[in-house]
Amino acid sequence: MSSLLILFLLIPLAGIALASRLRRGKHFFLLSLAMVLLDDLCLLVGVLKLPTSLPMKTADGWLYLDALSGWHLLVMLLVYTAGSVFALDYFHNDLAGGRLNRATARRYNQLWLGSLWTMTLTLLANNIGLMWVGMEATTLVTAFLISIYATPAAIEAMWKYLIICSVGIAFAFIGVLLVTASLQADASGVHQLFFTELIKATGYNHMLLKAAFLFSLVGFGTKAGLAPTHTWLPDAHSQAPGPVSAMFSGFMLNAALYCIMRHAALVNHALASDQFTSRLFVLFGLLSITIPAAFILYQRDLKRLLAYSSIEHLGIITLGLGLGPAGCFASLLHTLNHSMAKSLSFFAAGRLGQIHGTHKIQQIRGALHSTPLWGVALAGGLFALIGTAPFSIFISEYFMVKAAIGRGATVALIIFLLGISVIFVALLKQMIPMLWGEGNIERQESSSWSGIMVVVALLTLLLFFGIYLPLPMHNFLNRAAALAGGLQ
Amino acid sequence: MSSLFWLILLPFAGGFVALIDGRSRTRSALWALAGLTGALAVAARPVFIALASGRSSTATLPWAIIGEQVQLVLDPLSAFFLLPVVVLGLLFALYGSAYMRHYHAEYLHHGVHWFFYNLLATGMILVLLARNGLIFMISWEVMSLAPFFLVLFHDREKKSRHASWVYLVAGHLGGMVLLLFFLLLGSSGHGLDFSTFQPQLLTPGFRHLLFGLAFLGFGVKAGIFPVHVWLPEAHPAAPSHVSAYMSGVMIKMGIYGILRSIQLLGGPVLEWGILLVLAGVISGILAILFALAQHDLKRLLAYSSVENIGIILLGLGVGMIGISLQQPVVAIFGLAGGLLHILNHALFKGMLFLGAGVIQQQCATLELDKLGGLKKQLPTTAFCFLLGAAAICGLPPLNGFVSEFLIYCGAVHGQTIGIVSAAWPLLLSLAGMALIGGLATACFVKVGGIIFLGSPRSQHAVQASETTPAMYLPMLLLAAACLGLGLFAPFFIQLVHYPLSVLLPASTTMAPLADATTRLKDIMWITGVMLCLVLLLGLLRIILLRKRQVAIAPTWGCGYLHPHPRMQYTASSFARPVTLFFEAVLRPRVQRNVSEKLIPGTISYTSTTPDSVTRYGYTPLFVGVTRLLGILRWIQHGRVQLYILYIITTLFLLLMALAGGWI
Amino acid sequence: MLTLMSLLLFMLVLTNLTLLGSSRLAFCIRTVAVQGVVLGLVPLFGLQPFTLQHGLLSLCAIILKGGIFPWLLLRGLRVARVKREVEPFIGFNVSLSIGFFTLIGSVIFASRLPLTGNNNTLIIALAIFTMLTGLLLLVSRRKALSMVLGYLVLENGIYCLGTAVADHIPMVVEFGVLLDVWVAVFGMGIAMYQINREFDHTDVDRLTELRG
Amino acid sequence: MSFIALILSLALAPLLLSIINRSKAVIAGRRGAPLLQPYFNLTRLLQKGVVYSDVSSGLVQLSPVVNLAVLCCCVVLVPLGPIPAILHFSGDFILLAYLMGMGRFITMLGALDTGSSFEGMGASREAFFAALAEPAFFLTMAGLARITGAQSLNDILQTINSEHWLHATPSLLLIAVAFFLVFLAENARIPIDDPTTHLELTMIHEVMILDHSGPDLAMIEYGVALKIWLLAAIFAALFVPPGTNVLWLPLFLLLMVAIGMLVAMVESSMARLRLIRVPQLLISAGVFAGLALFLEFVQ
Repeated sequence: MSSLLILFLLIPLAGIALASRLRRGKHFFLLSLAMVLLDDLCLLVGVLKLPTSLPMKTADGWLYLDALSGWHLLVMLLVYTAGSVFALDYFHNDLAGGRLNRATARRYNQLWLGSLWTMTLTLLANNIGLMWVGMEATTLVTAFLISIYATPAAIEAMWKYLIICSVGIAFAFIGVLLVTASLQADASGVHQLFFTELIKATGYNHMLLKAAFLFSLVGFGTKAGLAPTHTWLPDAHSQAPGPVSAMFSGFMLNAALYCIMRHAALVNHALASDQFTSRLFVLFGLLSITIPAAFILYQRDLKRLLAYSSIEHLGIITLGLGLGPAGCFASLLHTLNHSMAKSLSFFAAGRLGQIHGTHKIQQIRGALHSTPLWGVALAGGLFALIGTAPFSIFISEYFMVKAAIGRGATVALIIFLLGISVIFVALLKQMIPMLWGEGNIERQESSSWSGIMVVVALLTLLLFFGIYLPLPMHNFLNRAAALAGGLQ
Repeated sequence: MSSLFWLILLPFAGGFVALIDGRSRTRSALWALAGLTGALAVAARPVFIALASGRSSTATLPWAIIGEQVQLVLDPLSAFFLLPVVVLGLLFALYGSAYMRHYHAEYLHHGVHWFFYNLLATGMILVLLARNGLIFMISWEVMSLAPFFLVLFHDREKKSRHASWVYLVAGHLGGMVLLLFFLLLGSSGHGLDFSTFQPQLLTPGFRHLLFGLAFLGFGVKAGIFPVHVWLPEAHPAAPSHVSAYMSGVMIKMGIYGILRSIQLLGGPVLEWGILLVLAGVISGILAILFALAQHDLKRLLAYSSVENIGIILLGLGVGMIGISLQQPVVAIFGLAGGLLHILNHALFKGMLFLGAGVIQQQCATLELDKLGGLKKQLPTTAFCFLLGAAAICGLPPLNGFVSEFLIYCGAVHGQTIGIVSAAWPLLLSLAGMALIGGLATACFVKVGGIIFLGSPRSQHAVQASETTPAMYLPMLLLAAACLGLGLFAPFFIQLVHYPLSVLLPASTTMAPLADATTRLKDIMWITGVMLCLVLLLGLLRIILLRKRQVAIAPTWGCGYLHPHPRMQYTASSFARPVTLFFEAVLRPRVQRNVSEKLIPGTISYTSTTPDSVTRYGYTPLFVGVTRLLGILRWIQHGRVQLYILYIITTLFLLLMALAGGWI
Repeated sequence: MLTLMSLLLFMLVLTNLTLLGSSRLAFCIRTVAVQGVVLGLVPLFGLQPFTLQHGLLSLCAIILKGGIFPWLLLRGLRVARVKREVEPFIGFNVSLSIGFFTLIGSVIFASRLPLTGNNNTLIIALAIFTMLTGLLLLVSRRKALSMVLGYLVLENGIYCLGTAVADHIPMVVEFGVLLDVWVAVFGMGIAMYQINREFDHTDVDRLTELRG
Repeated sequence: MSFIALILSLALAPLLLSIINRSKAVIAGRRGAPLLQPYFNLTRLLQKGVVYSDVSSGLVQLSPVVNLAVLCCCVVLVPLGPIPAILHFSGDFILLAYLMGMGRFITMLGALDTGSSFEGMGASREAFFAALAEPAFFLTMAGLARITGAQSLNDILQTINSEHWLHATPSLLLIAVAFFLVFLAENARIPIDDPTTHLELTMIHEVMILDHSGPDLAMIEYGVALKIWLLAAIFAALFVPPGTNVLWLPLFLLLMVAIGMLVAMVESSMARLRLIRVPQLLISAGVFAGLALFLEFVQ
């Protein structure tokens, strides 16, 4: 069964290889969709067995899947599936209009599958260094997804993304080095720097381990878009094509955060207390919740608006990691909810951008009248993002508050509530004129099946998890949360 | 499956089908109506049982939502609040089905409207049935979200877009406070089930804090001064039946919440009662003053809703004081008055809003000074509206008087008992209600007189004409209800018997309720006599005037020969003495244009009175926060080198902190 | 052997200071190449007993950093036809003096580090110094190219640190790292090329369209 | 017994009015109209026809009827000195106040019905001053309830006795003053309003009924008389000894006459206040009553 993990890595590669064989533009997209669906299939086969068969190891321990990475794998495949389906709708016109020629289409899909591959590697890597390699690789692959349409702005965004994230990730590597360095000479049982070994190992040099965590926190944090190292994020998100931006905030950020979780678990276990990491998580979480508020208030570009809201939500997730097991539970749930809501919003933003020819909030008016489907999608996504019930984000935020109260983190709770309140007010103010009022373009009735399917599916999921949390999922999340906490 | 589930399911289903079938104006409305009718049919029995025998019906969802067991309970208190939700919900929807034909159908437009209308009903029902903090909060949020879309029905007008924003911001922030309240309360016991809360474990200070949170959170929904600001925005923007539903029924959910939270916190404390009284007096007086100063009918009605919430709070406050001092008479009279006023306000305020809707459609405006003389064109509406006006001023023999009378009695009784600590708030409520009543009379004489009496001030007002039965039938029914509740109060007061017993400590005697009944009987006689006298004198008058000349002449204008409708007393001039006297609070914006020339040209004087709280409270606050956060924006200046510097600095600082042993 | 080692380290310092001080891009590229070679050699004459894998790794490193990167970058320089000047925000003398002080600082810092089990604090000191130099280049230079160089120097520093502190890093990871660095530089090269095409300049600090 | 009192009130009400006018005339050094003048006026008015304004829509006819009916009901609630009221229950003075409120409400609507700005103006002022008078009235009543411990108008007025006057002299005095002010305001007497002139733009009550005529006017005038009689009866009852001994009745009636003279004296000794000052008067009435209650609490 655990050979399945290798499949996860093989399928995208196969896709990349196949892509060079195809001829027609649309086929590339169908191909990557097929590959992602295959992945889903593997996951489902795994999922059916998940509770029993996890954790599973393979390739003499190099690949490893436990509840935590399994959960992230689930989220990732959800985002990629949605993204691949939506891509059919999004690029349809560009393919027809010739704005997207065959070579570019091929490149796009190869990169898309490539990014899938690198992220899968990050999630499955049991080796602390290999995980880093995977993470760095995501940067390099996705960078070219941003500039698939080589507009000046896109290139600028890509350049900044590339430089900032590379530097950040480089710091993360110092973190990796310091972890190994912090192992005393007598550290037994560590041969290959596997997490499974490191977590068991004893006799760390605590000072160095803490330093290591600081490096990986800042390093991966840069990639995860934690303030104040989030600076690349709005640029990249606003310039990338719709599906890509969705994938960026839908999962890539979470992947980076996942790496931090792993390190944190290590540190917590070694220090036998989560106090050290909790403080840092709360600090960065609150920073990332408050700083975007300013930008959302003044934002003039829809996709940048969404990007800042991603920073905010990553902040919420980080905050949760600092609030003990209950908090970790809330964070992981929030990861899923945010990924769904944000993908939906970015899809809508992408299409609305195409239809209106701009992402300027000023020039998108009355979307619900002019483009009902995408208007509804944007409305649903944004209402979910600002945390109104019965959308699922309300639930995860509820768990967050509960965790904060349980932990007695009053100050953090107050700042958190103030932050999300400001963002609620600002975002609502921004969205109302975009969705309601007189539409500024003539009405567009036609919308493709893929578009409708994605919107309906995501909205349904958001509402479903808003009022119902299946018990198996609940237990699974609890296991994952325990792993993220690192203290058994 | 228990009837309570159907009670939730049917209205929602109706709305959902309406949404799907939303292209047709008629069918979508019918679906919604069907759903609500179903709800009414299902609700009838349990509600009757709860109110007549005090037995509460229960239902438990077989599966757990988000780890919380879903238990639905319809106890007398919930039943009492459920009554208007289902009955008036249906009536207003009936009115709405006719009202909405006015607007051409867009893509699913009407379907969306009816979907959210029914969703609002469903949300309120769930709020009343929920017995678990989380479930309560979810349904509360749903209930707050639905009207947002209803207010946006005229979304092409900037006004309603702004209104909806204000509304949802208020609603959501309030909801956040409530979430905090429930979770803090839950942290005392284990779990969020109402049954598992353990208020007795809390320190008094913490209980005060919790009640403060609840009062704030629910107060926003109820529209208590100074967190009332969403009402005067949202009510004018929404379609009339929605305004009626919101102002008549939805804001009462805030009151329900306050009552429920007091119950959850283990009974009231004297301070809470005093707080309620103070809030009531302030809301009542200030709101009615602002109402007097308004020129837009629906905006005025919105303020008057705030005023009535104030009266309700007064009643409940008096009751709470009574409970906390073991004064059953004060307690029962106060609470009974408060609860009855909830019902009464739902009736007459609903009717007034429906009337406003008719006027809006017939005259295409709600500017008081553009209306006038409508009594001739809209006899039915005029009758209902004036009746409602009398009722809302609490004048006998109408229902408004009954509830206010009970509250007065409670307060007066409080004067005769020796306890000083209770006496002064009760005295305050006494004087406050008197002043509120007087000002309300002034306000609604102004409204009724300017709109329906005199001669028309605009062309539209001349051409107005009565509309379809579907629109005035609900109004007539409500009018009948107002009169009936007023005349036969001794019987209707039994409605509050069991709801009271939910709120009162178990040991309390219900004797005072019987006392109240006897008093109301006496009142019934007198009002009966009064009606007979009216008939007799009317008859006498007719007899006297038989075969005498009855001349019709122009109104005597002090010798001025060419009177003109524009010369009539306007709404603003009617309210002038009051607004002048309370200028310090109202701060009206005045544009006057008086030419000092020998032969004066056109002279104009207009005054508008925007909400002082918004003007001097919230707007500056929001602007301030925005400015403050604006400073942060320099972070994102676009220079990549500095971005990298951020990373380095962050890391450096953290390492320093580590070296310094701070983390 | 140690003498040779110290020679290498001396060259490392020298290259860093040169980078801080020199104004010609092409020259900087070559200097970085030299640095790459030097760092490639360090492990061989350094700490661990010589194994085939280490040899292979160093070989790759040397080829990559000493051969391919300079070639790529010089080509980029030619294609882009950018002005051959570095155009720093911070003047050369200042950068040099900063570099000097960082050197001292890092030596002191390294001597304080609680690194147990290995006695090569000097290498660590120089590793830190190299990293700091790289960062200094990153934040203080205008041209896209010089930022790439800064990134490379940073990587070199980290590589050096790795050789010094981490003795259990598996080969696979080492190669993975090298691969990543390679792809990164390659990507940056392409990015530079595109920037040059779209903006007809490679002044990074003039890329401020996206803000707020 | 009580029914006799009812008849008595209904019959004698206009007389009090004429006593006031007569004594005013005497003070002014005129002979004044005969005491039965109001009855003559009423009968004459009842025999006349009516004139309506062409804009009026029926309320102008309705309002006098309702107003009179309401005031007649009030008579039922008020004891005539020693003779108890026909119907009394705890808190009946609330009903009294609100019945009067009803009368006022309908009168104001009737005034607005003619569409004349004079009536409108009168209504607006009436509304405002009434709103300020209400709290004063309720505070006085609460004060009396506090002092006597009774809660119905009848009990209050019949229990109040020399003990109370001895123990709570200051507060009772304050209450009496406050009530007298309310009395003046409610009946539209100087210094709040001037019942004698019609055409001044400064009128309140009189200007509201400009367009009424014939039987309507008769009902209104009679209503005015009833109102003044009722409030005077309440005021007088503060000073008569307690109990239901009918022998006190003459004394009580004398007291009524005295009150009428008092009003006359006030009216001829001072001029109407400027409208701006009226609210101050009413508020001070409320303050007096509040002060009285405060005194009661501190004891």
